[in-house]
Amino acid sequence: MRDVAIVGVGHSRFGNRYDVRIDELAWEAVREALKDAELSAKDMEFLVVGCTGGWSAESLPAVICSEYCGTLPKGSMRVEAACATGSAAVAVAYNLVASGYVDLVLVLGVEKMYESPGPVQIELIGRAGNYFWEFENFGMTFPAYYALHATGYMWKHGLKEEDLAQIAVKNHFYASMNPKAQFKKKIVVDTVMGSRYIAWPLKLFDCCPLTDGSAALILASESVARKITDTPVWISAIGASTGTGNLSKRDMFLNLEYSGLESAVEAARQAYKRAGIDYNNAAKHFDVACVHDCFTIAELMAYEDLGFCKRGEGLKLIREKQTYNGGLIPVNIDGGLKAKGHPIGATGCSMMYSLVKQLRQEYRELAGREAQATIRKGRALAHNIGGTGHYAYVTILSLEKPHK
Amino acid sequence: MRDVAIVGVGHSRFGNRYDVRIDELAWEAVREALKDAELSAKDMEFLVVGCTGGWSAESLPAVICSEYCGTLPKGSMRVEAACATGSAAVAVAYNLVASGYVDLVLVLGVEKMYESPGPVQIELIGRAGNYFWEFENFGMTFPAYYALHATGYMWKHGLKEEDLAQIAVKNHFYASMNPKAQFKKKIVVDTVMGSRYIAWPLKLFDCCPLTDGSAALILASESVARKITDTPVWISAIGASTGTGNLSKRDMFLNLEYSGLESAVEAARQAYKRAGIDYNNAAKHFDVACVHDCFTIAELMAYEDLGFCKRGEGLKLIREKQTYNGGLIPVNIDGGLKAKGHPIGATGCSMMYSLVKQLRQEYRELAGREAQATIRKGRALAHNIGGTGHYAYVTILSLEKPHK
Amino acid sequence: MSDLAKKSIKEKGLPLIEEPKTKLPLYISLRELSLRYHFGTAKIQTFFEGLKEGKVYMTRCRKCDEKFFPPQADCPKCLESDMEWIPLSGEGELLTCTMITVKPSTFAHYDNYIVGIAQMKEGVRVLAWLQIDDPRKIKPKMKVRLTTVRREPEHFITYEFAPM
Amino acid sequence: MSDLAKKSIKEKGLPLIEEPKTKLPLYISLRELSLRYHFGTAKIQTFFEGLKEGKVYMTRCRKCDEKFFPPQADCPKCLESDMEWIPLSGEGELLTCTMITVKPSTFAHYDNYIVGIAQMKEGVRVLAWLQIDDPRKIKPKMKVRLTTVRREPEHFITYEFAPM
Ligand SMILES: [Zn+2]
Ligand SMILES: [Zn+2]
Repeated sequence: MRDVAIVGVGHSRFGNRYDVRIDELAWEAVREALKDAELSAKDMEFLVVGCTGGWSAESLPAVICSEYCGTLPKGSMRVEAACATGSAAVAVAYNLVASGYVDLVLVLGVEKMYESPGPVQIELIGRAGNYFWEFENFGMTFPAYYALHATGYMWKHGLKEEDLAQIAVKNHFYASMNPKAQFKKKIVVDTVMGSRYIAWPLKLFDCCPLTDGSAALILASESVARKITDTPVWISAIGASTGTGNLSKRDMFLNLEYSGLESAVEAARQAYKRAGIDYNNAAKHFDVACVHDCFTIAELMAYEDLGFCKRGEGLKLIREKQTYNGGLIPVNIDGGLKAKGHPIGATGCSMMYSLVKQLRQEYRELAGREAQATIRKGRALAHNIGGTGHYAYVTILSLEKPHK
Repeated sequence: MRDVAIVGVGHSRFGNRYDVRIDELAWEAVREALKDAELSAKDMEFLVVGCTGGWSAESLPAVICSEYCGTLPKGSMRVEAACATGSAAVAVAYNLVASGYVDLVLVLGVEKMYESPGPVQIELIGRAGNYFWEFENFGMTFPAYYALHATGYMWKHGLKEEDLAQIAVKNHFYASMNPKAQFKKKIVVDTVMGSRYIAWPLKLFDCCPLTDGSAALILASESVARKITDTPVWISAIGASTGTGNLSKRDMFLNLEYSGLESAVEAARQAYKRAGIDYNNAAKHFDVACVHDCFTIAELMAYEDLGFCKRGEGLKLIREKQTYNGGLIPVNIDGGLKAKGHPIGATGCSMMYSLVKQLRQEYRELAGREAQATIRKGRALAHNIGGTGHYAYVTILSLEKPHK
Repeated sequence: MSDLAKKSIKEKGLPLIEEPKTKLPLYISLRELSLRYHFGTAKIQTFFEGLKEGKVYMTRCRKCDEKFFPPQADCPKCLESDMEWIPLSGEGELLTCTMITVKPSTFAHYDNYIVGIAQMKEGVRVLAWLQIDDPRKIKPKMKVRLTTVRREPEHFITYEFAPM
Repeated sequence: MSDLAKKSIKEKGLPLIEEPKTKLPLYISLRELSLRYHFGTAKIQTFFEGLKEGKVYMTRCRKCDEKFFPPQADCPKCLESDMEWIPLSGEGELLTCTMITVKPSTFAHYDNYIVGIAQMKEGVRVLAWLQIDDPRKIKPKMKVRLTTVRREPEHFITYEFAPM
């Protein structure tokens, strides 16, 4: 297995991007990544596009973006793993390089959600479970799927709505420093508690927004990476797992004293095994993490699924502010999906963008000193979930080359 | 780069499959592939699903099919490259194994088009060009895109509608022997010539049908393949290329004495280079080929794009029946998209299914002696196009291990 | 064609509006696409026949004993398709629930609804609406009964939980 | 809810119909989804302003001279976004065409239409409808003129070819 490094990263501004079409939005991230790596579009040997679509008109986004970004006639494809689409695209690109098939791959995560009205976006996301047995007759929504987990957690571990609010407060705090983020205002617990219910017990401020955005990464083989940059960020390991379409079939979530996502645990275990990391002491191995906080409850579950703490002790991490910068492990100090925004197919790539900037210690230039993690271990983690654990991808980035 | 072999194949019956839902349809192919390889679903380490969707309700088909087919909790993703989706899924799986990431990957191509009415399917396919500049105001359809190529070819090389009809006659002839095919009746030139225009100069019988279907492949690393089978079919090389979203930007098609798909030429050149095959004499290297005949004109262009003959001489191959079994190179002797059917995301995998059966000399058991190619060179080719050359994937299969 | 687009064409010749918040120009597509799916139910037709008789069926693999709800006709565990159809007794225990207040557009005409997952006596779990007069009465592990009901205003048959 | 589903619920309690050809049972979804997209045009707004004045614009990169139709605001070749907007003269040569007789459902209300691609004098190519009284008059490389027109019955402005 050849080693693979990220040698260029780019990121659009996230938000309601009525000012651009999907290809123009893609270009913002691709242009920045090309400039970062000092490469041209013609240097790319393959383009992997993460895009979920449905809300946007272009049904061949990989083609439309290939053309606009100038990578033609190189090969391309679109990859989808619901909200983990960006990480799945990275996994594809990683293996295209690791295998020796090509040396330079452009990964683009892009989503233009605001080509449809908000209610249509909400309906489309709600349909992304098991359509026939969950949506057609029971009208599940995406917040509702996570609300089922929140209720389960409350019933088992005495979780309070105020605890969840703390997660939102943290992520808005960091988003306020991130110039690429959708939300720029800090909030307090009362902001969350006073917001209306979307799917009880989750309220508006427990939920990530609907977002347009793009993020791009350039992946290179070792020999090529060495020519491009002095600070390659290596992909150390990837873990991937799939959960049942039907939430009612999730054994661990429903049977045990447990409220996590089984697929996330499996993906983390895979990635840790590949990287030689002890699951039970995982937080100590990372300088910073981006976890999938599409809802506040999702971030809480991630702490436990990733082995940052024991089952039921995620609450403690929140209450003690251990996931702020300077704590046990800084989590989502770029604002997370919750406040940076969640353009479905771009989110995984956006996580990698933040982590690469953090590991290179360039994040301070982007967002200020307070949001730059201290880099001691040279390792960072991205935890990207599709649906409600329908997909789970865990990616470990490292300043140290994986294979000696 | 590790060598990768196909060690199991399965295929559903193609057609209007109102009798099954998408997961049940997927299972037909997966079950057959597992039986073929004498493996269980739990042995699979990753599931790559090729599915284009839009016409079917399940928006996370990879998850729904993972669950139904029993591959959970293994990692999965969905891959899309329009009508080349199946081949793109194979390319992803190939690299997952070639890199050393995993040893056994299940590739599933599946499409359930008849969950929407025919006119909706037609509209959705028509939108898969450049939506804003080709569909919104000009109402392009998929036959219309290929009709632009047919007209171009007629104007340059004196192609006649009767010539195209010959291709339909050949492919229906072979479909009549294939028990998995959608159409079972042989036709004659007059059947085609008497059918109504869909997009002039293409008529109903120049067009492939709308189809439900699935096909599955199991890919394995060399060491694992040796344990499973005595007749591994190796993936010798893959070429991939992307064309412009806008047909009006295709330089070669529109500027030169040329009517092919630039991306197909590029993909073929890449694959041939990797496999050490001379482009100008390509037909001699293969025992059999499946090419992308979504329309009769597409098969004609494929002959030239693949280097089976010179530019403008594809006509001669047709008129001399050189692509029947026993000719210069047997093409689409499984019926092709044209008559076997074209379940968008399954087509690439279906091509590989036919070619693996051919190379193993098992195709005769399926479809009879007349449809079994003579295997002398031990090499076969799949040419799978997405859109109108928006994507091109060329895959070469071989009985000989690629790396000595 | 939406009224907004129509009005804009009349005024400016193009379906181009000003996005209300940002004042940015937006081109409104004139090509509205309606998607209404249909599903082949042949392999699980017993389930729907059951609904008409007031029964909710699960399946059990006769070869390997694997149980399925939602019911399915094929068993990926043993590769066989020999299923026994078993009607659920209806006795269950509530494992989790939520009340949906922001609804998909195709559910906007219903009152806010509660969705729960319950563990059924037969070993499978079921997701369905829970009918309860006061949500504050919902308790962890409360006993619920699964029955077939008519959903109004469409009046179609489906299944639902109610407190025991 | 489609009439078919409604009728079936009334008769059988479920939106389950018999597929006409195969007689297989089909469950008709009650959740119809309507998709109508809108596009931000801010970066190419000049194009739409041009349409209103009877002009069809292309763009040209001021730095590297690359020409674009459809017009775009960014140049992937030199990574700059400094574009000159150039109105097309309208003179072109037909490279290929087709007549569409099986139309998408959102185009069903138009007569059969001819779509062509022409090489324009300025070096770009354009895809658009070709208005011609008799399709038999179409000849390879025939001269065509690109102009803005009103598309009926919607009466919106677009562009079209006509023989010169
Ligand atoms: Zn069984
Ligand atoms: Zn330029």
